[in-house]
Amino acid sequence: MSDLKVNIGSLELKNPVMTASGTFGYGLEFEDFVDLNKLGGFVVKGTTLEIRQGNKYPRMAETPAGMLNAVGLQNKGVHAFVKDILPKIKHYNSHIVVNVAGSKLEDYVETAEILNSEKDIPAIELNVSCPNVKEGGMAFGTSCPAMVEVVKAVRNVWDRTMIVKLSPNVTNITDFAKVAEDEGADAISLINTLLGIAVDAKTRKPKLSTVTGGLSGPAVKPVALRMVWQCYNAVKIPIIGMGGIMNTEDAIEFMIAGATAIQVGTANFVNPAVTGEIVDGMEAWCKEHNIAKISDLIGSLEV
Amino acid sequence: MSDLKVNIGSLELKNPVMTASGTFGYGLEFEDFVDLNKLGGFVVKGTTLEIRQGNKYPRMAETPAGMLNAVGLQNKGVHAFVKDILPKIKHYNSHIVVNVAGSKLEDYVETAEILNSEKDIPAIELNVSCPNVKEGGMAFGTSCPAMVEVVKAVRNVWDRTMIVKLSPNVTNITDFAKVAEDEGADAISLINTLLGIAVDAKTRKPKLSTVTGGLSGPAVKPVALRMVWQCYNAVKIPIIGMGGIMNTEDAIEFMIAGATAIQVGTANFVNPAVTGEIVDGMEAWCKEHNIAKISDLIGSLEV
Amino acid sequence: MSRKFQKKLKVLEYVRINELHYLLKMDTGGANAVFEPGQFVEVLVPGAKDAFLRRPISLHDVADDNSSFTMMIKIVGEGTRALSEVREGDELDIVFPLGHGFSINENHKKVLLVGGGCGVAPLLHLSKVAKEKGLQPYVLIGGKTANDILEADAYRKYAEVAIMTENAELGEKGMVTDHIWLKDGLKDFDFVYTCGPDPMMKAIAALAEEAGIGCEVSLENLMACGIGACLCCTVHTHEGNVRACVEGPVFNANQIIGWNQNENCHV
Amino acid sequence: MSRKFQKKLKVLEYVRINELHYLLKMDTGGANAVFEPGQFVEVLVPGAKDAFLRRPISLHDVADDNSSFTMMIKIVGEGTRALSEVREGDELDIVFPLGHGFSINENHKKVLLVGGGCGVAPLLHLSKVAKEKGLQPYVLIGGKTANDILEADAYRKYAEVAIMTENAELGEKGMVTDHIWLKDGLKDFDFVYTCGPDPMMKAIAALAEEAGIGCEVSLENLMACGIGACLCCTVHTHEGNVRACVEGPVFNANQIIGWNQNENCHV
Ligand SMILES: Cc1cc2nc3c(=O)[nH]c(=O)nc-3n(C[C@H](O)[C@H](O)[C@H](O)COP(=O)(O)OP(=O)(O)OC[C@H]3O[C@@H](n4cnc5c(N)ncnc54)[C@H](O)[C@@H]3O)c2cc1C
Ligand SMILES: Cc1cc2nc3c(=O)[nH]c(=O)nc-3n(C[C@H](O)[C@H](O)[C@H](O)COP(=O)(O)OP(=O)(O)OC[C@H]3O[C@@H](n4cnc5c(N)ncnc54)[C@H](O)[C@@H]3O)c2cc1C
Ligand SMILES: Cc1cc2nc3c(=O)[nH]c(=O)nc-3n(C[C@H](O)[C@H](O)[C@H](O)COP(=O)(O)O)c2cc1C
Ligand SMILES: Cc1cc2nc3c(=O)[nH]c(=O)nc-3n(C[C@H](O)[C@H](O)[C@H](O)COP(=O)(O)O)c2cc1C
Ligand code: FES
Ligand code: FES
Repeated sequence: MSDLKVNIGSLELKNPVMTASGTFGYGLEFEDFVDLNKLGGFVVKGTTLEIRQGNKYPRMAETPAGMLNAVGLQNKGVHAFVKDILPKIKHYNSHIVVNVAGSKLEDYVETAEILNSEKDIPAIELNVSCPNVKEGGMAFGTSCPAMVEVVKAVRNVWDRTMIVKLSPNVTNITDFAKVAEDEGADAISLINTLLGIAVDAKTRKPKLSTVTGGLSGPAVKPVALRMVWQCYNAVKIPIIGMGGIMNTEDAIEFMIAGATAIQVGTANFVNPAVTGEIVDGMEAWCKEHNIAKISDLIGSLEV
Repeated sequence: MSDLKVNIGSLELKNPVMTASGTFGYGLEFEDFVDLNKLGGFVVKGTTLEIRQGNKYPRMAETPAGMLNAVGLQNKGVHAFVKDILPKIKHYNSHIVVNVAGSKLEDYVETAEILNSEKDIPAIELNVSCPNVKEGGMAFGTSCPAMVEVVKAVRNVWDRTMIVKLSPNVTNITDFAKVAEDEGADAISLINTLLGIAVDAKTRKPKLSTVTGGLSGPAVKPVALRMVWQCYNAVKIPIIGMGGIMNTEDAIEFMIAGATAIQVGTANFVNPAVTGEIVDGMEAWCKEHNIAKISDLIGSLEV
Repeated sequence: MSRKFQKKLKVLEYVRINELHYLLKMDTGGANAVFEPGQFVEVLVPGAKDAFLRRPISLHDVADDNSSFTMMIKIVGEGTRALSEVREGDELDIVFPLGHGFSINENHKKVLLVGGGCGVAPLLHLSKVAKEKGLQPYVLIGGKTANDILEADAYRKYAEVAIMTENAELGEKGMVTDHIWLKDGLKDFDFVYTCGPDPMMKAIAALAEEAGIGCEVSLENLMACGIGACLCCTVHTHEGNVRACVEGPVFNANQIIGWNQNENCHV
Repeated sequence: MSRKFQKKLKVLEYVRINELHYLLKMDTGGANAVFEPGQFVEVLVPGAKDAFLRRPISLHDVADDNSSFTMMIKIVGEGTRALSEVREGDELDIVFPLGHGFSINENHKKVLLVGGGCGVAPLLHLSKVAKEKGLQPYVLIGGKTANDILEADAYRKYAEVAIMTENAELGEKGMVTDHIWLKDGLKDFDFVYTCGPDPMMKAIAALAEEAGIGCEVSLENLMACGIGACLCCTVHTHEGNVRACVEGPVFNANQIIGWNQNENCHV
């Protein structure tokens, strides 16, 4: 048995496999396909202070080796999450990470405060990179001064593990990684989706109600790997890598590029059992390649 | 017969179909597959002041619905281009555009000056967005002040049509589009490649000798369409759109998003006859959709 | 909710109906699944460069012992075209059964099922189950031409069947809403079920409301996951935005606020 | 340079050699093509999600009247696997013929052709043409096991054939460089041609230099376009960086500065 354990902040993950926010519901949707206790951790849908209905239909378009989404942070709000959903999922023997989003600085802070009083939530992932909301979201993740503010403010009210999720829609991702590190984040996760559009040539209409949406899936993998590698060389806090991971080999590539853990997003739609398969696959990979501790792979890219 | 003519600066293109720099050699390589006289224009490989050997092998890696390249501007230099290559291609009844690249401001200027004395070159495309060279290249295209300088300087010595080719590796592409417009560019072209890496999990080595390379092909189409649409709403000069165009429908999508002309890049590798097919396809498309002038499609996205 | 499965299922039978339509009969591979009429499955498309996500397809028919089910598919793009090239014996990776199907009220007597084009797909299983439960199903099928009227005979085992074509090639001339059952006779029915283009379903929902009877519609929103995780398939209802793939695809017509004018799919 | 074609070519014959290797015989579709030994073609892979670019494959054999050619392919990844599933009668989109092949000097008498694994592919056509031109070809084939020795009998029509396997399953035990022709007898030959793993070719080139005879090697650099447009396939030579797909894939061994240590492909 190889040792698959990795650490993110104060969390010890039994393996590096997590699920990406917005692609795994609240875990419950996958009970028939994956043993949730097997996962290193799972990140729930972006959670906001108030209930949000999200954007109008249509919210998605398939693209070459990927998809665009414009869900727009539909969720029932942090109170409903704590009251109705948390009790159903907190028994899982896998770390629950709440993805926290907002339109205003105060929303982030208040949401984090509410979550801070829930002892069953070991970590939050600060989503300053959602491209699908009119206000806030990506605006915090594409301007360093705005990001300083929000990370600092949330750090003040949240005393457990804090992950900051970065937007790839920037000139230099390492600037943002450093801001997160300097302001006290325990880890960064990347990438959120790339801003894109899809056009229906026949109707001359955009395929999404919001015109632009977020690109995910294998198409973005080279960009995601590049950013993980750049951040690995720029900061000391652990990196959670994601973007187009479809199988074990992809996941290993992210670890070699510098990720301590990985998240699986769009692949859950194509293969709902994929996260469990990657856990098994990592075990097999380590055995085949004589790797005693998977953490030895982190950032091992030979350049 | 629908009217396929479009204008870029002082060039009238017989149709919007051009080839993307670095993907079509000097046209000659495609003589057995496409009637070059049929194209709206063709852009030759990035040309620098001095001869360049480019980067070490390996220079490419296939990725999901795309590829990474790290050619690194291998070319024989502007003098050899003018002396040896231009005489072989200037007879084509299609506009030749020279893609101009450099490591220093002075290189761009000197190269443009040399080309300016060649009457058979109606346009240059200023490549401030090559991700594959250590110096210059993308550095000029990811910093507005640096771009101001290079566009201004070249504008001073080049008196025909000047296209500025933008890098997608920026937070806000419209800032760069506006700089190009303000400094006197006649058109902008976008997108150059997205910076990415590919990792060989087995050997733990990067797949490219330079570690990072430029991502192109259908994978990037949603990002390219988004940037074309953003720029269309930000500047008045014409836009030449590219990024993942594989067929007529893709090309039409770019025009609807705001492109006056389009360039075909990576698709030439998959289907060397593709540019000719898109010219025919546009004609057929216009007929089928009762479009008298293809220029009516430009920016017609109904949002 | 019943248990969902993800399995490689064997193609037992491939029947080409016409140039654009075909049937695929799948072995359920011993899965102990319970299939409701109106539910769907998500099919992974092998060998298609442009079909990255799974394709949602309705249960058209289900074997009495649940050992197989049939899909009726229309070729509209790369995914449905690639699926038309599978051969008997091939395996397809399928997630099943999904969604919330049609409700059947055993107190109802006469029920009307209206399908447009390939929208009839889920109505075969529905008419079979309705009949089994003692209801009297009537099936009304509409299309532009005779080629759009698919496997009408299959329904006659369970239901009285009427056909409308816009060019009068088959059945009566006109749209389904021109047929007497919908036009004047709707009050004779206890309930109406419909699946087809959104404008057709919307019109039928309005007629049902007028006649004072209940109406269920089956929507075909674009789906990324089909299992409730992505929130892409949203339907704007009086209860807020809900998921077509979990709370639907079948909805009570009067719940729906936002009709999508989905013209091109499945029909 | 001869004219290049892009055409949908019909698969005339599919032969499975063993678990990992197969032959595809393609009709040239009436193209008036001239094929040199050592040239290659670029095949578009149908129905493979992970094979976006064409795959370069050598000409293994060419019909006397140029009406067909054969490819010998090893399954190493998704593209070569998907191609192994085509059936006779299917069509493949192919660009052909490409590159600069082996040179044949009619003044040469005895020439040695050395292939490693699937690297023998281009050597069949070469030995045939060499024989036709009055040369005496000797073919030395090496591999790890008997399974790596592909279609050795085909060469016997044109050449004397020797086989080396590392596990001694077939022919003599050892690497090709252990065979007497290369080890001691190389000076009896006028020229040596080789195709296989880079380390093997490099070793043979060194032996040829020692023996004072010419040597041509066929490289398998990664290619994006295969027609000289992308500059991805670069080879570092004494004349600067040149394109494997146009100036090669066959090079005079002494021109090459940068050997790539390409171990895994084609062998
Ligand atoms: C719950 C459900 C049940 C379905 N049942 C069936 C069935 O039984 N038989 C059947 O043939 N089809 C059915 N469909 C529709 C089917 O899923 C689509 O036709 C299919 O996914 C198209 O895939 P494609 O790759 O062939 O076409 P694509 O290339 O993906 O699409 C072709 C065109 O159709 C449009 N399109 C694709 N899917 C949809 C959709 N769901 N809604 C609106 N437009 C769409 C695209 O935008 C595009 O314009 C069902 C859909 C849903 C959501
Ligand atoms: C001029 C030329 C002639 C060739 N002739 C033949 C032939 O006659 N028969 C034959 O079987 N193969 C031949 N090859 C090799 C063949 O092109 C590759 O094996 C094929 O492209 C692999 O495609 P794939 O999708 O199966 O594998 P992929 O999934 O693309 O690759 C599988 C593994 O092989 C490596 N690989 C793929 N292509 C190459 C390459 N060209 N060089 C080094 N590593 C590579 C990849 O990096 C990866 O590790 C030739 C190559 C060239 C350049
Ligand atoms: C449908 C959908 C919804 C998403 N919702 C969220 C979200 O609520 N919060 C968030 O931080 N990221 C969200 N994401 C982004 C993913 O978590 C992930 O960063 C991205 O999809 C890249 O990974 P992938 O390529 O593996 O999908 C969403 C992505 C998709 C496809
Ligand atoms: C192999 C290769 C070489 C390229 N060389 C150049 C170049 O010299 N100058 C340049 O401006 N762009 C260069 N590009 C970028 C293309 O011109 C184009 O901007 C990009 O590939 C996106 O278009 P595509 O997706 O259609 O390929 C190159 C691209 C590729 C794939
Ligand atoms: S399709 Fe994902 S929630 Fe319905
Ligand atoms: S493969 Fe493109 S130049 Fe050789």
